[in-house]
Amino acid sequence: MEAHTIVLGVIGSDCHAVGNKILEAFFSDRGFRVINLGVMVSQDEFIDAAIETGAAAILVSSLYGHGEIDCAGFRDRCIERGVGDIILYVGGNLVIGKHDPAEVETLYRSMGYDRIFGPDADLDAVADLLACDCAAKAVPTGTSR
Amino acid sequence: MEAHTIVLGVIGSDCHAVGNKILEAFFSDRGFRVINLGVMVSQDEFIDAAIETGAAAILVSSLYGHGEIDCAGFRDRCIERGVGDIILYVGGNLVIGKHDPAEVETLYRSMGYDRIFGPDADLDAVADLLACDCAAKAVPTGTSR
Amino acid sequence: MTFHDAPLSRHDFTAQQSDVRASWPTGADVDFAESIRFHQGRDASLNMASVLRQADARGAVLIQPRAGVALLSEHIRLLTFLQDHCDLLPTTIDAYTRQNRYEEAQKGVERSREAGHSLLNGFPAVNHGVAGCREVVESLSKPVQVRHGTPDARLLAEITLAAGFSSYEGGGVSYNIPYTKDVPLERSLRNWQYVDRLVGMYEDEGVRINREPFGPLSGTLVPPCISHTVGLIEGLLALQQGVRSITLGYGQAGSYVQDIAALQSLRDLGHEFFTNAGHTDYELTTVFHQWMGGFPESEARAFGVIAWGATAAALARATKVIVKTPHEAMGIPTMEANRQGLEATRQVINMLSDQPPLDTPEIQAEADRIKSEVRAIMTRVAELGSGSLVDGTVRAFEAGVIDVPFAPSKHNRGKLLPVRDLDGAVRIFEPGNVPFPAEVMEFHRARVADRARHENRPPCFQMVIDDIYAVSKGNLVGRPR
Amino acid sequence: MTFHDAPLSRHDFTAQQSDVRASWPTGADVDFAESIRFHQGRDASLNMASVLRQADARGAVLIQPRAGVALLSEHIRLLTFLQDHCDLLPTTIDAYTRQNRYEEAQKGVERSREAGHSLLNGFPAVNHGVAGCREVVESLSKPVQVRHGTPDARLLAEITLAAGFSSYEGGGVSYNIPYTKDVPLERSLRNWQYVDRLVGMYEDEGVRINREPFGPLSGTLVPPCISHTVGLIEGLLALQQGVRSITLGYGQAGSYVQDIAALQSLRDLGHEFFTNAGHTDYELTTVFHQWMGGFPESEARAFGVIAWGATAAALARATKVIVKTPHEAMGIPTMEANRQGLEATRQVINMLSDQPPLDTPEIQAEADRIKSEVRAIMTRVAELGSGSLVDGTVRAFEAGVIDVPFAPSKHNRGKLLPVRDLDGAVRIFEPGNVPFPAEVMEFHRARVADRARHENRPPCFQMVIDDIYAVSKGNLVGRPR
Ligand code: B12
Ligand code: B12
Repeated sequence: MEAHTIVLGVIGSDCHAVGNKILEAFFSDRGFRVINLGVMVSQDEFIDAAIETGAAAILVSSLYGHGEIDCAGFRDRCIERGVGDIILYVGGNLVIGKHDPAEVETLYRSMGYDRIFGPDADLDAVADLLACDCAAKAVPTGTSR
Repeated sequence: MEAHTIVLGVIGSDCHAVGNKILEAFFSDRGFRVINLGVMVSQDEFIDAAIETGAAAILVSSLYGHGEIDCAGFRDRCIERGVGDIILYVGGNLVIGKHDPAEVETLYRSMGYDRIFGPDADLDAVADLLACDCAAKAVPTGTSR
Repeated sequence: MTFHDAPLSRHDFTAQQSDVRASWPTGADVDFAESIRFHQGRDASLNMASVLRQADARGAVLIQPRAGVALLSEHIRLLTFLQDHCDLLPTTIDAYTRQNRYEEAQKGVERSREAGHSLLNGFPAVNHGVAGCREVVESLSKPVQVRHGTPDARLLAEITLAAGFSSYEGGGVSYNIPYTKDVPLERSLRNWQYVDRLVGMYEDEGVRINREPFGPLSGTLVPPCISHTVGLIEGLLALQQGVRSITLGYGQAGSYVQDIAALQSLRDLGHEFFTNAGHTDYELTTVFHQWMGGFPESEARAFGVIAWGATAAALARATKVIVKTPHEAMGIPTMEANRQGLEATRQVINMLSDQPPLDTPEIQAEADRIKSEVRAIMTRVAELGSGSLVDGTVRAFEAGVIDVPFAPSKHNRGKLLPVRDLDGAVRIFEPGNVPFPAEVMEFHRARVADRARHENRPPCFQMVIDDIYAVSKGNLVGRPR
Repeated sequence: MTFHDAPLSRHDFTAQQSDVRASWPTGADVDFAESIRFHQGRDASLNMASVLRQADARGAVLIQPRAGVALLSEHIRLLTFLQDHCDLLPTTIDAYTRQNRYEEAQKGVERSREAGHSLLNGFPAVNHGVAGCREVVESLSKPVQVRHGTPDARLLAEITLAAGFSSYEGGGVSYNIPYTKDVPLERSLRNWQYVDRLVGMYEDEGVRINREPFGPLSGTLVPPCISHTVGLIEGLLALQQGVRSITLGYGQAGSYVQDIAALQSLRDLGHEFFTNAGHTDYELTTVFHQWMGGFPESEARAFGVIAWGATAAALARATKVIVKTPHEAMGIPTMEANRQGLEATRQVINMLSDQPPLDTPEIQAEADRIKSEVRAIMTRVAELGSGSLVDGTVRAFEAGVIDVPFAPSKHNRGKLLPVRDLDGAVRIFEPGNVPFPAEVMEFHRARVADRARHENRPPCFQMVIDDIYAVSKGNLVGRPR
């Protein structure tokens, strides 16, 4: 089976690099083809890379608290750019302050993210989900997500 | 002015001696005549001592959590024994667990204690109150408390 | 220095036993033979002595909470919750049971049932009887210890050990002097000989029950030499009755030099006195109690005190730590507060247990001083007892040779006064009749004088009071305002 | 080793200044003469340099939180609340301002106003301008510092110092390499020369502004020699521009031997390099950052980490400690969580500050090792710079002679790999091009090999990853599962 391509990066003005380096190592190890854009990545840079590499998914990180601002409108932008059905994951410390994860999930789901993870995400479980989601996407169906 | 006599002790099966020793030293220093019964004092022992010494007030300590059981009915017993109008103070860790001080106050007020103090009682303030209460009691009035 | 107190004879023991078991209805249910079978059928991981021995060999520092509530089902729920966060489990006994006031304990159980929450400050094990206690033990997957404060703990021991508890805290001094007002020392010592002999009988049947003298005593500025002496006496008395697993305890003073020295010297002295008394076949471990004096009310500050206790315990490699909670100043902790104390402690101990234990020349000097103090006191105890440790101990307390600060008991002289020095170590301000070696007393005096000079006041009782309040007010040394 | 980088000339400075002040409308409000008068009119207790100097003389350990929110009134409320619980105040700047993205910061302010709570991760000081910042400073009764992470911090400095802040964190390396992706090092170094010169101009007028290089860098397994080297470089660059009060920083590694050694050696090296470079008239203090890596999510465990940081800081007598909070793993702390971190820290520091600072032969050996590493790296920096510290630093990063682990910047080699040893100290697994002295590198290798043997796996990247997660998972060393 061919490896699924995923684009990885930390959005906005966010400099938190450690988790990003670990995610790169981890997903590569789990058999994904990882395009890592590092820190301080804009929405368009993510989308450019996804288009260029035919990626199945974009994994957005936001740690520093401005996620609510930086991540808004990402799905709409994907649609505008013609990759509206790309898989969008987001994870990290997604809002300012300590909040109920369920609230955070609702907020980001309303922005169009498919799956939302806190800083305690179990990466093995994430990789399993991602593999399934990518596989499902690879099977052409009549209905869109 | 003559020194007010007060009876001091730790009620029930309670062995906490440190606060009691400090209270003895403190109230003596503040000019009270202190009859200290130490730890593990029963209601009747308190009352016996108060009657014997003509004390104006009984200061009950309870630290170990059984206060709710040990302290109940003290005012009634004072009435039975003919010293119903003695000043009754109680202080310490008066219930099991960490509770709202206001609740504890209500509980002990309903048992007939005049003033109720937590473990953080400001002793200087207590001594001032006690002096006032004793003085007020010394002045015979028509109404009982 | 040898002591010849004999093990309780089978005859004496049996004579007492029937009275003891008859002193409350649940005593009738004790079945020694059945309980030996029960203990023998249990996994070694459920036996306190075994778990401590292994931890000691690995250099691990185990953690244990305090916990006990009135009702059986609640108590089981509490311990089941806590066992995921600790290594060793307690069952803390309520204060009526500690005074053998089982009727009042019963009333407490009933009122707690009505109130829907515990009105007792511990678990009334005697009232719940062997079957109830057995249910506790069988619900849990860690060793369980009885923690109390009972001068006459014979019935409690009969019932809880029969139920399957594998460790029993206390001793004839440490569960009398700080816990009672007027129980003669000789009586509590004799009653604890019974308990130790009972443990020895389990030992005779191949079941090892751990015994732990209560180290902190009054929890308030206790000089290490005092609590060490008491621990050694209770350890020796236990060994005399056939106990084989002993955990010597110490309550944190707050000075890291003193605390680490105290734990080191406690272990050294234990081996010294036990082997000198001819014992070879015993297991010695140590327990460090996080700060036993008044706590700050602020939970955040309490966490600071808890973590500092965990630090000292880890740097000294105590075998286990008894853990406080952020509710300490206020009342019996909720389950959740108890868990928090354990988690904070665990985090510190984990981070420290890979690191080297701490030792410095200052710590060695302090340990040497503690040892010379303890040897001096024990020598007097031996002289006073002329061969009997029980007699020696009773006379030592009468004479004030052993003197526990701030203890409520009439049988304690209460003339010794401790105070902190400039570095925060607990020193002797007024020695009373405790036979400190002259040069050591010189040292204490000089240290206290240093502090007095620094604070511009004579050494005085107010200084001691300030020290008593200091930790709860956010410091270690009680400086004048 | 001498460096001849010149102070920015008045001409160069002024030329930049007009552009800087014009880069956002609020820049126009800076009035240097007025601000000098303002600073001069203030009590010494409000000046960071003065308060640090006095603490250092007394051997006191001060505490400081991090805190900043989007809206002015909220920010003042926050700091007014915190000042009762700490000694020194911060104003943490939001991440848009750090990147000079003032439009986005403005949007953040507006959206925060609408939302009724802060959507920014700090206080956008440039947007609030001199008057807003002045209001902050005047509302408070403790010295206030600007804490940020800004490679081009010229306008922020102009505005905040004019407003009355008396301390400014950062430097051309420490606020570039860990905080950016692609800002050339030479550019940030030049921009920070401007900031330092500005501080020098305050100094020329008799107003002392404290400067603090950011010690922790990426906060993740940074070997002390790396962060010390960066601190010394930024200290020297600041002194060259006329700064006189310097606080060198260090982020806790977690090993007490290493942390105490690091703080000792940092102070010693500061004096060594500063006086060797001909500076005499300066004040040097130190700051210890509580654990800067990933925190445990459990608040109780976080308290454990916080208290352990406080312990190391107190035992090493850092001049100040930057305090974390029990919310660290989750998000910007509430006011209340911030207070809790401060209280726990204060309790530990108070209890420890009467006690002797810790020193052992192991600590001395570790400190000597750190010193020899730093001297080796600095010697290469000097060679590469042939007289210019700016050039030397730029070339050292190009060559990987200085290499910050886990930094996001392209201008950092990222070849050095750290890993913990068996005792928990951070060691060098892969040195990259950092010129470690041969015998020191031998030591690191041996220590890492020891651990690998002990864990039955080769030294590998997974070991490093395990170490990164370790503290957040409740340990120090990342053992294989
Ligand atoms: C030291 C201590 C002990 C020592 C006591 C030694 C001794 N003989 O004195 C030892 C270790 C023996 C001990 C035993 C027990 N303790 Co205890 N102990 C403490 C501790 C840590 C400090 C008490 C102390 O000395 N404080 C210093 C003095 C100066 O303060 P104080 O006692 O509070 O007294 C002051 C005030 O309360 C006030 N005050 C007191 N009385 C009065 C009266 C009046 C009228 C006024 C105005 C003021 C006033 O003024 C005093 C002077 O400032 C407290 C917790 C804490 N405070 O941090 C727990 C605590 C009191 N103990 C507690 C318990 C439960 C016990 C035990 C039952 C064991 C157990 N289950 O954990 C046994 C008691 C057995 C018995 N029969 O009583 C609980 C009580 C729980 C509750 N109320 O919900 C506490 C609160 C700990 C806890 N959070 O669980 N304890
Ligand atoms: C180290 C650190 C720093 C270092 C970063 C160095 C570097 N360049 O990497 C420094 C000191 C420079 C720093 C700076 C700042 N930081 Co910072 N930092 C941390 C800290 C302590 C650890 C981060 C870390 O490395 N963790 C270890 C890695 C392995 O975990 P991780 O980053 O969480 O990543 C994992 C998960 O989140 C998850 N994940 C992440 N993304 C994704 C995406 C997907 C799809 C999935 C499935 C999973 C996933 O998997 C990753 C791997 O396990 C955290 C708090 C914490 N976690 O304890 C704060 C924290 C992230 N920082 C914070 C802030 C605010 C800042 C600053 C703005 C300063 C400030 N105001 O305090 C600046 C940021 C400036 C900027 N431009 O970005 C806040 C964010 C607040 C919020 N969201 O409410 C935090 C939470 C601290 C706090 N409680 O205030 N920081």
